[in-house]
Amino acid sequence: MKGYIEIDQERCKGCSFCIEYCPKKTIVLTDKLNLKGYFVAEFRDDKNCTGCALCAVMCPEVAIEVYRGGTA
Amino acid sequence: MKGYIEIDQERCKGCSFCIEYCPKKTIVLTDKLNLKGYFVAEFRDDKNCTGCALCAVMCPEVAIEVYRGGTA
Amino acid sequence: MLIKTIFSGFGGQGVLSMGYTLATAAMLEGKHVTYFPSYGVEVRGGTANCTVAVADEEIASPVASEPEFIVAMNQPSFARFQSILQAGGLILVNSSIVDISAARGDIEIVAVPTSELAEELGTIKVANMIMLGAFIKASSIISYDFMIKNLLQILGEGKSK
Amino acid sequence: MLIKTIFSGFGGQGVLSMGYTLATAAMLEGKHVTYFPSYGVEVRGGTANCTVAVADEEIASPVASEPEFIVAMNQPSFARFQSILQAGGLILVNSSIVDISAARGDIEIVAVPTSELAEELGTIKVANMIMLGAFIKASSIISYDFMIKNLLQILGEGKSK
Amino acid sequence: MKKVYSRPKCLKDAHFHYCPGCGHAIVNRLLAEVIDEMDLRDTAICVAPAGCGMLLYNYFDIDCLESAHGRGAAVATGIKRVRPENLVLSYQGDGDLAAIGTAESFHAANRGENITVIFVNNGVYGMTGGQMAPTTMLNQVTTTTPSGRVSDSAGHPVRMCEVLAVLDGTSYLERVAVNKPAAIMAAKKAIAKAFEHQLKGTGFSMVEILSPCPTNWKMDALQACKWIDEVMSRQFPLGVVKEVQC
Amino acid sequence: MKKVYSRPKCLKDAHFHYCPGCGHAIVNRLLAEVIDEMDLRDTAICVAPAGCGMLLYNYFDIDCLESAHGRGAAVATGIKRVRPENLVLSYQGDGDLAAIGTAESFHAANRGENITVIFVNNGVYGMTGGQMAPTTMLNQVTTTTPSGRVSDSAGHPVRMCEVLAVLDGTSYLERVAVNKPAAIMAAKKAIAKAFEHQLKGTGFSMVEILSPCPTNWKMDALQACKWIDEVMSRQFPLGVVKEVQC
Amino acid sequence: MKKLMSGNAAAGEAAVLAGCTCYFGYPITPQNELTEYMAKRVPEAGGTFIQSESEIAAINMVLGASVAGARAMTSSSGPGISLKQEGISYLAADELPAVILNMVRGGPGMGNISPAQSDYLQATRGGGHGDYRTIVLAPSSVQEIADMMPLAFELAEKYRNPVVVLGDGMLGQMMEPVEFDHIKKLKEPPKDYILTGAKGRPSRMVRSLLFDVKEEEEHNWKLTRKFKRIEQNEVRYETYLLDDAEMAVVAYGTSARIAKGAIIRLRQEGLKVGMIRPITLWPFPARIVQETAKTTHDFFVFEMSAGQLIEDVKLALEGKGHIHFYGRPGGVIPTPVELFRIISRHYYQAQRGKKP
Amino acid sequence: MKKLMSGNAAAGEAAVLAGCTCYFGYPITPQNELTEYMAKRVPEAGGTFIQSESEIAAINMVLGASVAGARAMTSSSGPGISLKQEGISYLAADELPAVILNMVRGGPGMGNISPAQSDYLQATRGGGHGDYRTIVLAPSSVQEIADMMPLAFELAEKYRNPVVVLGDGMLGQMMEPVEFDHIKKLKEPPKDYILTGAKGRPSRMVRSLLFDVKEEEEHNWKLTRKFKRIEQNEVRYETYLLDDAEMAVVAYGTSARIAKGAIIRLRQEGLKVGMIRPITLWPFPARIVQETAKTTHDFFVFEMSAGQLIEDVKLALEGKGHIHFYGRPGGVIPTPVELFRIISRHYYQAQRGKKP
Ligand SMILES: Cc1ncc(C[n+]2csc(CCOP(=O)(O)OP(=O)(O)O)c2C)c(N)n1
Ligand SMILES: Cc1ncc(C[n+]2csc(CCOP(=O)(O)OP(=O)(O)O)c2C)c(N)n1
Ligand code: SF4
Ligand code: SF4
Ligand code: SF4
Ligand code: SF4
Ligand code: SF4
Ligand code: SF4
Ligand SMILES: [Mg+2]
Ligand SMILES: [Mg+2]
Repeated sequence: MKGYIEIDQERCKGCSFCIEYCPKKTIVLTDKLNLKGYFVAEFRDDKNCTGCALCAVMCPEVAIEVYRGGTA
Repeated sequence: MKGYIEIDQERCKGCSFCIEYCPKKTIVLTDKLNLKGYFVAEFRDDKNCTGCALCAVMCPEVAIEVYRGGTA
Repeated sequence: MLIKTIFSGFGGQGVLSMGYTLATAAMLEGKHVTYFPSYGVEVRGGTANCTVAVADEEIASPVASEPEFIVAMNQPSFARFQSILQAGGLILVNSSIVDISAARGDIEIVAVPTSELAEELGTIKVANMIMLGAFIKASSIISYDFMIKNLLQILGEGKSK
Repeated sequence: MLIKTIFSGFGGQGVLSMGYTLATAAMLEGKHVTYFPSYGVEVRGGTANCTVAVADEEIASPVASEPEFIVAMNQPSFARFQSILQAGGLILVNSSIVDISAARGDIEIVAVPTSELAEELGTIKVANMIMLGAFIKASSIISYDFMIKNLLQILGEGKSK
Repeated sequence: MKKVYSRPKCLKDAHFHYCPGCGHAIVNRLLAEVIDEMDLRDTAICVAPAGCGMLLYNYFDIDCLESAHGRGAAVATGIKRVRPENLVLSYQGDGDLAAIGTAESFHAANRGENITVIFVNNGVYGMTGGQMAPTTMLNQVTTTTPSGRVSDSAGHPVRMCEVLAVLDGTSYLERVAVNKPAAIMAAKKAIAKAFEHQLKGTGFSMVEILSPCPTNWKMDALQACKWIDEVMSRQFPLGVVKEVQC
Repeated sequence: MKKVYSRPKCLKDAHFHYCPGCGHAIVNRLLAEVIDEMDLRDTAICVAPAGCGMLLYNYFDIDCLESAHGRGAAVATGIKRVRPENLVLSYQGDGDLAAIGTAESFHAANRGENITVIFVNNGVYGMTGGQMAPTTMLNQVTTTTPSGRVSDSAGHPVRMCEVLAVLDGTSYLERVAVNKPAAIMAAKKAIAKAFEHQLKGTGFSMVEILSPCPTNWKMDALQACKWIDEVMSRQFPLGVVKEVQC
Repeated sequence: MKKLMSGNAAAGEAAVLAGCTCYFGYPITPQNELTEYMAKRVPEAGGTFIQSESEIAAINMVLGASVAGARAMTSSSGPGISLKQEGISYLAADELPAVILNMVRGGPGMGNISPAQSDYLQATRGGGHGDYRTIVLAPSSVQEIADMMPLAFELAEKYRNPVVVLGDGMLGQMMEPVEFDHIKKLKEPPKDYILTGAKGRPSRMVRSLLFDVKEEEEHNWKLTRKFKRIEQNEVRYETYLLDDAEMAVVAYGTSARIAKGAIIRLRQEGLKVGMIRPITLWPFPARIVQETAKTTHDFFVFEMSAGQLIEDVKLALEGKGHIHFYGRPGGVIPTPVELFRIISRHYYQAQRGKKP
Repeated sequence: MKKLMSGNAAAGEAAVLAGCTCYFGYPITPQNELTEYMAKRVPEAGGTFIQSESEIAAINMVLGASVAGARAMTSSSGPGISLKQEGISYLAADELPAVILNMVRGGPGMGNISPAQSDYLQATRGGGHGDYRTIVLAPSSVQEIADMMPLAFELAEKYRNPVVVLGDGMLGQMMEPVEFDHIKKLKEPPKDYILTGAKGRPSRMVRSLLFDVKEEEEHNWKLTRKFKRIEQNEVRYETYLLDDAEMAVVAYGTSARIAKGAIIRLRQEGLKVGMIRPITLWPFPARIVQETAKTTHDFFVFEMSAGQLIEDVKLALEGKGHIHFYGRPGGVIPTPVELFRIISRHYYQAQRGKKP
């Protein structure tokens, strides 16, 4: 596993930018509503995440933190 | 005599545009003050005026009338 | 008679058209009525609400400080508005997503699983109308039959908004 | 003592600096003084005027409805201002270009051939200062000697305007 | 002999209030001549600015409105939208059009309003006594640039024709001058051309006119005319800046 | 593993109020990142507009002032002249900068004020509910162009970079977008570049940012991003419009 | 037949029905729905709609349209209305009819978008530079907004003066059933001052520049005489349960309607409270206030501001009676119940005050 | 040593001496000489001068300079001041100090460039949208203009509020001997609200947007409390021969100085006439008017407008005494002699009125 991300689901507004632009398609939109009333995105850790941070670059809400490198 | 002009001396403000641009130099600035307090221009009919109307074209005060053609 | 109801929920849940539809129906029934939406950037946040007042005489204020009824389509709305409901007032909640465990003791609560019901009807879009129907039955602010009889005209009016 | 003088003429005749110079001199003599020029587009027309008030006490208004003195450097000014001169008032006219035949009977007139005098001095530019000198002598609003003694300072002040 | 030049019909008898050698006076006359020659006296409505040109309603025998300073293009828009069949012109100075009126001029042009703006660029605020205008030349001394206009603090002379040319709504933009006979003839043609564009309804037309202000340039009238050739027209090149086919 | 991406230091903890997929949010983050990376938090002063971006002072941990609608460039001018050593930026929307603020933007640019304008072009008045902006596309439906923008009555979409490029006071003008990762990287570079110009004192710098407004475009967030590529950037070509050497 | 409509939309519909053919405006909350309504409705009716580049452009477009003979209006809120003050002063000086709607919001500065009544002094004192006034109409319901638009244009044209309709965010946003059937196109009064092109007549000029101070002064007195006429003829107000009132509430617009709700409650408890509701804020209904002062000692001024209407009540009372004040600025909408409590407290204090 | 200077130039010189480092303005007669003076003087003193593209830009540059901590001012006349109203409202809402000079000219609309006092209500009622006031100072001589500029900045900074200096074309254009030796640079009060970059401290925000109506209301009351403080502490006025006066003239600025000339003549004829000259128009010196009303029945309001100051006199008198009025709008400068005649006529009528 090269990388992983953490999504702050209370910040997430379900715009699905991260989902669209994740080259590894490791993020999905859930049917979970957060307190703001948005269906939130969730990281599905399928070991493919490269930590490229494209999701974070796209995320309007600064809801994503990205980790990369040697085994955690 | 091909032409002549009439200058309304109460309109004239002595800018001397007509004097400068008359090709025949038939206009002069006098030391006559009009009621507005300007030294006024005067037509010196030396038979050279061609009625070309350049003076009128230049005159800001629309003070000049131009006549041309057959003997008056 | 003067009855004020607050419809509240997320932006997408159609709470404004719930209120607008009730107001239209009440108008057609010949009642005095006011409809006052939350407006401007408030809405941007994602929550929306509107207040509908229905009465037999002139309505002084379209604002409800102590409403008789509340419709809460989501958790934040339930939290925010149940507190101002009159003692003995009635609150309808969208029980599909609202946890009512923290409810006040002195109010009446009707739980409507709008999502489930809507899915039965095949589309989540009508969840708000299902809630509205439930609300009118429970509140009888206007006659349910009149509502049904004039549904087309009412919704028609709705569009011409 | 409160004495008001109007200096008037064509734009080019330096009437404003006449008034300004008098006002400066009066100030240096320790008098109360106001100077009020015609301003804005009025000036565009080609005529200019200013009012100088000199007094021993506070001056209520810098405007002169019935001035004690008038200096008229051209015909229009003579026509316009002689009419508001106080009965018995004094008017100095630039006789080089002003025809005074139409003058009021109840006022005193001093004719000053400024152009001629100026030419004697070799430059028309000083015509206004010649007139001012004549005016101060005739009016003795301020002491002529003081004026001469402090001429440099006065004109210096003038520049720093 | 017959009279070959006399006062235009649609000029009233009043004497101009302009200073000796003022370009406004020439522009006023040219407008009157074109209106006479194109027979537009009956339909023309002219918006006067705040500026030395503002008293034009004392001279023109056509319907005139005085606008607030800089708002000529907006006022003209209101008039033209109500009376598309009328010829609507807005007469404005450079302070009026390019400083306080920037937004109104800009957006009337961008909307392609069918109006004609007569833009008298004399590089100063004439009426208020010769302060800097947006069009004042660098290093030019004015009452508010006592040691000459410095671009760092006071900016650069603005070329309005070139700016408005970027906007899709503009139909005809030409810069002319009124400092000598040939230029004056050209200026007159430009005004006529602009009117034609308006009559054809092709959009916003403007004639920018470099115009002497001897009083505030502190020059005699003839020097002022030369200064336009030697200095001003370097920064403001004469000619058609934009013309769409009509 | 180590954290390779986290929240910029000069963003407060507050949640954004923007709608899902709003470009303002991305622009806010980019500004914060650049300010962090160039270490400008201590000297930056940001002028907020009237518009959806106005609450940025709730998010930025830098000194902020809220300007009246459209006056950002004038306010920033006042600040920068008093504090030339500070980094002064004016954050403005398209209605704010190109409609009501036209004159202030235009003349601050012409004076070459050493300020940086962050110009968020989303083609509508977002905050007030999606009315037409000067930058609205032809035929685009908004609440004030119910059957699409028609140029005759409502004018043409205005290219502000191209307009301001005509003015001598402008130093750096670039148009970018925030609708996909590559574009966002480029946008960030442009902002940094603009700041460098200001720090070098070369004059007026502006970054125009094509920014999705899903709410008022009545699209979902992803459609909005595509629309910028397919439609908006045709009218508003991306890239450096003007750069003077510094 | 009645329609459920917001005050913003109703204002637009009524204006168009009354013959308004030109709308020029710039978006600002809480009046956007009016601009948006006109964007659709005015062109349908064959008129001109322009979303102007600014409020200043809008008011000057209105001036242009008005001088060209059209029935023209604009609308805005607080900040935008401040920007229009120069233009309004020009309209008054040129004696041109125009209607300006102000859906007031909390201020000063950016303030907020909630209902307020804090632009009262600006609206009733002319607002811009120079000696002039604008007629100011204050509706208190959506129906009254609709009814007032034709009146606004009628007065504007009758007196050739700008007319301000002063609402607020609540009146603009709130929906109520509205009736339009009675609203008919106003007839065109003869307009011998408008600019149409000088065909077949001497040319005209419309201007407010009068260098000659005597001319300008005469123009000022002419306007002043007109304003006196308006003060004599156009005062409008409503009274409510005033006859036996021991306390008279003075309130307008939204606060008047809230006050009415409070007064109903007060009456139920036997408190003799009535109300004067100014409908024209300028000219202010001073006489009825003075009349009332003969029988009523206590006046209760209630407004959604820190105290502006109170100035006109003081001017009217000239020291007579006692003025109580309750203001809620900043966008707060007080409730009838709240006001009921406040008024009754003041009422009992006043009672005690009387019997020693 | 005294210099002969125009009011416009004196205002500029005094402002610079008091430490004004930023001037932003746009030309308009009759205040051009001030803009022109500052164009030369401010840069000499190391400050910032900008001839802005408009009055609106100017007032917003002032706001920017003020929030950056500088002592900033602007000036204009009637039409330009109307355009600044939005900006002034923002300054008041943001609680930022600033000085705005208005050399009033004839209005409304374009009007003319002659001296007038017809912007009184605009200046004293805030002018822009929302609940706020500006301190208004009214000089009556060139020396007083010079003396007032430091005061204006001092009050603006003390209360963090815009201050308006209300002159007119005569005061701006007229030259009188002026003394500057006593004018010193004001010390810098601590300014903990200004924006300097957040180095070594938490970041600051200056804004007037308060969506939460409770916050906005509290802000309104906070401002209102400040205005009450100003009303208590900053009232300024001059009285002249008031002790035995049977008629009290109320006049400010130019008309006050003309009135003084008239009163001297009236006294010579034995008419007991005195004067109250408000120096602060807001806060208005109501108390001295009330005090005077205890001994004097007749008040003679004299202003160069169609009647604006009279409103504050009425508010102060609350029905006591009798108000006579003489107004000359439109740029007319009445003469002391003229006023002498008018006042004496009213005086004798009043006398007759008394003894039946
Ligand atoms: C709102 C407003 N601001 C300022 C003025 C004063 N003013 C009148 S004309 C003018 C500028 C004139 O310059 P320009 O437009 O270049 O015309 P010019 O006189 O040079 O032909 C100014 C500043 C005004 N009348 N109104
Ligand atoms: C003088 C004034 N007029 C109008 C408004 C209302 N208003 C606030 S933001 C805005 C426009 C917002 O559009 P834009 O500048 O494009 O910013 P966006 O919200 O799209 O980012 C308007 C009209 C105001 N606050 N002040
Ligand atoms: S870091 Fe890259 S790979 Fe991992 S989730 Fe984000 S976009 Fe996908
Ligand atoms: S980009 Fe951010 S806000 Fe959008 S869905 Fe992903 S995590 Fe949520
Ligand atoms: S018509 Fe021609 S020749 Fe005759 S005076 Fe005029 S310019 Fe000279
Ligand atoms: S051009 Fe006209 S105004 Fe000038 S000198 Fe000749 S006649 Fe006189
Ligand atoms: S000041 Fe200049 S522009 Fe104005 S009239 Fe005189 S010459 Fe013409
Ligand atoms: S309305 Fe548009 S611009 Fe405003 S926050 Fe929502 S998406 Fe962003
Ligand atoms: Mg000019
Ligand atoms: Mg936008």
